[in-house]
Amino acid sequence: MNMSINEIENEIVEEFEMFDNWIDKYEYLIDLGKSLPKISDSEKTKENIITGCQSQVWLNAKEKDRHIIFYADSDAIMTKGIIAILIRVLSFQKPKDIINAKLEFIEKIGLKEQLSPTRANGLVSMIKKMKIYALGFEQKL
Amino acid sequence: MNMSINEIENEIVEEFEMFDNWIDKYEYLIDLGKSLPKISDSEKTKENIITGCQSQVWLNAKEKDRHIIFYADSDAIMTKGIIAILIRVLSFQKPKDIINAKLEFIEKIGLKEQLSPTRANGLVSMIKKMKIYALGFEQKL
Amino acid sequence: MSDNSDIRNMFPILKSRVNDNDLVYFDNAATTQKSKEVIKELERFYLQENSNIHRGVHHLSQVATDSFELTRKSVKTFINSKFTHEIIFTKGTTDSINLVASSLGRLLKKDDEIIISEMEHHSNIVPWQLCCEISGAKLKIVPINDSGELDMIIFNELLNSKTKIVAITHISNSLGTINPIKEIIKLSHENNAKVLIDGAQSAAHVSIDVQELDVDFYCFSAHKLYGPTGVGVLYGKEEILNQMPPYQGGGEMIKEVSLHKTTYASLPHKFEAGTPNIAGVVAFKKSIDLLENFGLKTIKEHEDALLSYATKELKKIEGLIIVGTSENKSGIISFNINGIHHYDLGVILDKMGIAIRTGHHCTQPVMRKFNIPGTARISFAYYNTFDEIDRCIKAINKAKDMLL
Amino acid sequence: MSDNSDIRNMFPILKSRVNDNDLVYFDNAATTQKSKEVIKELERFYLQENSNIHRGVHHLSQVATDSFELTRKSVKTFINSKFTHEIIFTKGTTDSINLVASSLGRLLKKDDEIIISEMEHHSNIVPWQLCCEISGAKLKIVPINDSGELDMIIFNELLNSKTKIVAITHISNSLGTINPIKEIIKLSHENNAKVLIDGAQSAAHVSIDVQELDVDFYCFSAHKLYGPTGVGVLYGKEEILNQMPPYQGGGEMIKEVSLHKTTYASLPHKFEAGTPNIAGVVAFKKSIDLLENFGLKTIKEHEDALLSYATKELKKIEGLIIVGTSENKSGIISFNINGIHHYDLGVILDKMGIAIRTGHHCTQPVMRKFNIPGTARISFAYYNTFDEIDRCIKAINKAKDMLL
Ligand SMILES: Cc1ncc(COP(=O)(O)O)c(C=O)c1O
Ligand SMILES: Cc1ncc(COP(=O)(O)O)c(C=O)c1O
Repeated sequence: MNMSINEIENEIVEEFEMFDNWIDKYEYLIDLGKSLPKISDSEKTKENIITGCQSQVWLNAKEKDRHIIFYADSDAIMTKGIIAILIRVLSFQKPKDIINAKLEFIEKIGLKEQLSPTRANGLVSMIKKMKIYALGFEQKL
Repeated sequence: MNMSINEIENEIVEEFEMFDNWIDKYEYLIDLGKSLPKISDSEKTKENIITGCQSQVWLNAKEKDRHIIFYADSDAIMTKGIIAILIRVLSFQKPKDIINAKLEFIEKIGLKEQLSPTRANGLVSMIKKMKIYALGFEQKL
Repeated sequence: MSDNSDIRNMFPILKSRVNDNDLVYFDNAATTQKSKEVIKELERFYLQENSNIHRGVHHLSQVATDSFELTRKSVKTFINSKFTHEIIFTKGTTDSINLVASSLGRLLKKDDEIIISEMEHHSNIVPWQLCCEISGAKLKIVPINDSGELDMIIFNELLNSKTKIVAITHISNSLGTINPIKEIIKLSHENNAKVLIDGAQSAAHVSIDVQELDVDFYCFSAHKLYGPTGVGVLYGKEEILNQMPPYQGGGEMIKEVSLHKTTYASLPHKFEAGTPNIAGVVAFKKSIDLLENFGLKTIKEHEDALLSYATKELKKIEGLIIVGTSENKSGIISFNINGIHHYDLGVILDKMGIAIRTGHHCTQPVMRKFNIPGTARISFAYYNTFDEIDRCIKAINKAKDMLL
Repeated sequence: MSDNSDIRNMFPILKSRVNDNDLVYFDNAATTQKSKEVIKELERFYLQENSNIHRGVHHLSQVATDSFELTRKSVKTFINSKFTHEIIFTKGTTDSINLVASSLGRLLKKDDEIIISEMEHHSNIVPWQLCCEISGAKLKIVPINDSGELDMIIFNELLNSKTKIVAITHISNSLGTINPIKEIIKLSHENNAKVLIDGAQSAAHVSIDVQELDVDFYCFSAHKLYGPTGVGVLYGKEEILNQMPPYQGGGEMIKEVSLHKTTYASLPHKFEAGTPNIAGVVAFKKSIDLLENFGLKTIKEHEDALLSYATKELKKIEGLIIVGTSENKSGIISFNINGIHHYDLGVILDKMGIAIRTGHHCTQPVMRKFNIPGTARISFAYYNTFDEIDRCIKAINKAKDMLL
């Protein structure tokens, strides 16, 4: 069985506790961003884009054995790093768990400022989109 | 010969120096207003109205022996008092003298606040209208 | 609350001396005074957060945006709208009404009708006249009776299937009448007409619940709510705002601009083109907080008490005629004294430190209805006192002595 | 002026710490910081004069009106207009442009043409698109070359007898280009077209003489001139403003209102419906005073020096591409670094206390022309220093190390 959303969140919080300055934290995010597999141009459609003024995010989801797998890409690397974390937490989880996830780790790892409504393509709209996907699959299942 | 504009101004300044509070001054203005001869309704035309939001002023002028005689009325008594003073200074004068009058007495008698562009139908627009009449007669003469 | 010195202390300007007298400020319907908190917040914003908002990634831009959006949330709660994005920030009530008249006006056709009333402020008349001029729609007028109340029978007669918009003031700024807007909204909706309520004189004086009212548009100005000048609110129902074409074009209100085609941003941005009055909106929150702390129920009680006391005292003055005598009034009293021009009265009261407004109060049709050139108007805010009313009455009597 | 600590002391926010670093504020094209004097004046107004303006006879109303009108006189002198009543106060540049596009637009016919350019801010594009949509007029676009300059040959070709309005920015907010507006105005007038110049990026940086320019309309925002938010200026030639129909309807802008016909007030009131941003306008005077004390010649010299130093230093960074390379530029530098997204750069600079703007800067057509999603933009004000540029360059290099 997979790790639960909560377990992964805790794991991430522990990882981030190791950083004592923003540079290390941001470099880690950048590395995560770089390591996220690219998605093909054909998957970058109008339907799965999260528009904003600053950077573009494409987010896809598939269902496999009643779990959801997320794929995403962005033209900005920091944004990609943030999605990579979200994917790590929410991918391979059940729709219901995704819908109910509180994602309290975000505040704990000091990415709260990313939650500001003003950070275009902030976490908020990505999380929203992920939950909408989950909702869609939940209704189909 | 009539008194000159300057002489009348000085006379008025002396009169006003006698008042040591605003109440006396205002009561005097009110009396002046009351004593100003009314003008007939037929003389209250669109052409001689000075519009504003607070009170209406009608101002007429006639020429007699190269001097101008002003007639005026207003629905507000304070306004009428002020016109009465202006008429006392400028009526029976030559167009040229009216045009050139500096009217420094206004400041001296403490009616300067009436000069504010915001006092509707303030002195400014009345004086302007009187000078425009003078200009008209001057060109005709 | 007869000793409200605590409240008065919050508004430093109330301690002013005017013409060697303590100021009595009875011109609150024109604009209210500002609390220390509002003034301090303006200062704080400019000293600590000033930046342009939305779309900026840097720190100041983030905090400024958050502060700005916090006010939107406050306004949402204050008038209980369903969504935060139903709150559009404008320059003032006039701007809000023009936005609706222009935008909704573009959807009107030649035979459509708009209903306004005889007691509207010019800001709720002229935009509709301009709108009719452009669209060809017709303007219908609800007359008022001798007490200064809407003639609801005629209103009912005017309403018909051609009526597309009803634009009525909640409270008359020259008569003080509180209109039965709930009924107006209900009747209008039964006729499929949309309703805009001009709340300029109400938002600081009675409590507003736009969902309970089921009103389509509600407009007011921050400066009449103890807030800064240059800030207004347009509340509109999401569904209707979404259908409306944009009003102004510019930064913020677009989704994508090409040189030949532009798509528009979602609410509220679609109607907020250009850099808004950021500091003003941020500081506005403090005045909403104030209103909520006082409580609109408490405010209304106090102002009602001032209204009845002042009315009683004014009536004792011989020759004084109150214009606007509805049973259902807010703290606004217009009056004339036989043989005295309102302007003369205003000038003399001012000499005694008492600030009232005189003139037509931007409601010329009301003046025409009562066949008067204008009135003297006293209007109350929460910080006014019974003592101030006594001083005002004394001053009116003195002025009467001088003028008659 | 390499030590400008005197000037920096006038702007308290410049001493802020952001993310444990001293703030470097390089986002001046979005909005400038405010001087102590401007902030104090807002406070003073609310503490001593606050009142609604025009038409009030009481003391506060008089002094508030006088203060308000004093700013109008200052603006007149500042841009050397012929008459004080040619200065209309609006909410901002966007509001000013919309006013003209909407009002003048009502006089346009189907075959008329409007010329704008590819480098316009959305606020000088969308209002004209809306105007064309309503009037049926056609929008013509002057393209820009690879340096980010207007193609004057094509401009000349586009001008013809159908051209009614030419609306061009004085200085591009994303490219920094200073346009040859004097020539544009001359050529347009030879074709009987009216010219609106968007001065949002120029009024605080180059000296403006509207009579010498012979421009028909000139627009700018106080908040980009060290002044308060929510205040804009529309300069228009008296004769043209007089011919234009009113934009918004409401209080102030009328001469006489009846329920079926309204006549309008004279300039400037005809275009100033409703209660304006009184405190903002009053405080705006302090920022004009400041600009005049500094002197626009001195300001320009300093900002030009910052521009050339920063340009030189930026060019040393490998892979950095400056977007907008005209010979004739104002203190605005847009750039990209190969392989780095502007957003990432902005976020990391912010962590080092450096506030720059990133994105399309409300000029999407410019981004499309250069085939980029956006840029990082540094923009200067008079209070910026060479030292700040050094810190910024260091930070860019650090960010590059992290991101590549
Ligand atoms: C060239 C240009 N025009 C217009 C505007 C719009 O100004 P405001 O947002 O103050 O209305 C801006 C401001 O970003 C600008 O840079
Ligand atoms: C009833 C009413 N409507 C509209 C307005 C216009 O408000 P503003 O001048 O703030 O736009 C006022 C203000 O005088 C008013 O009293």
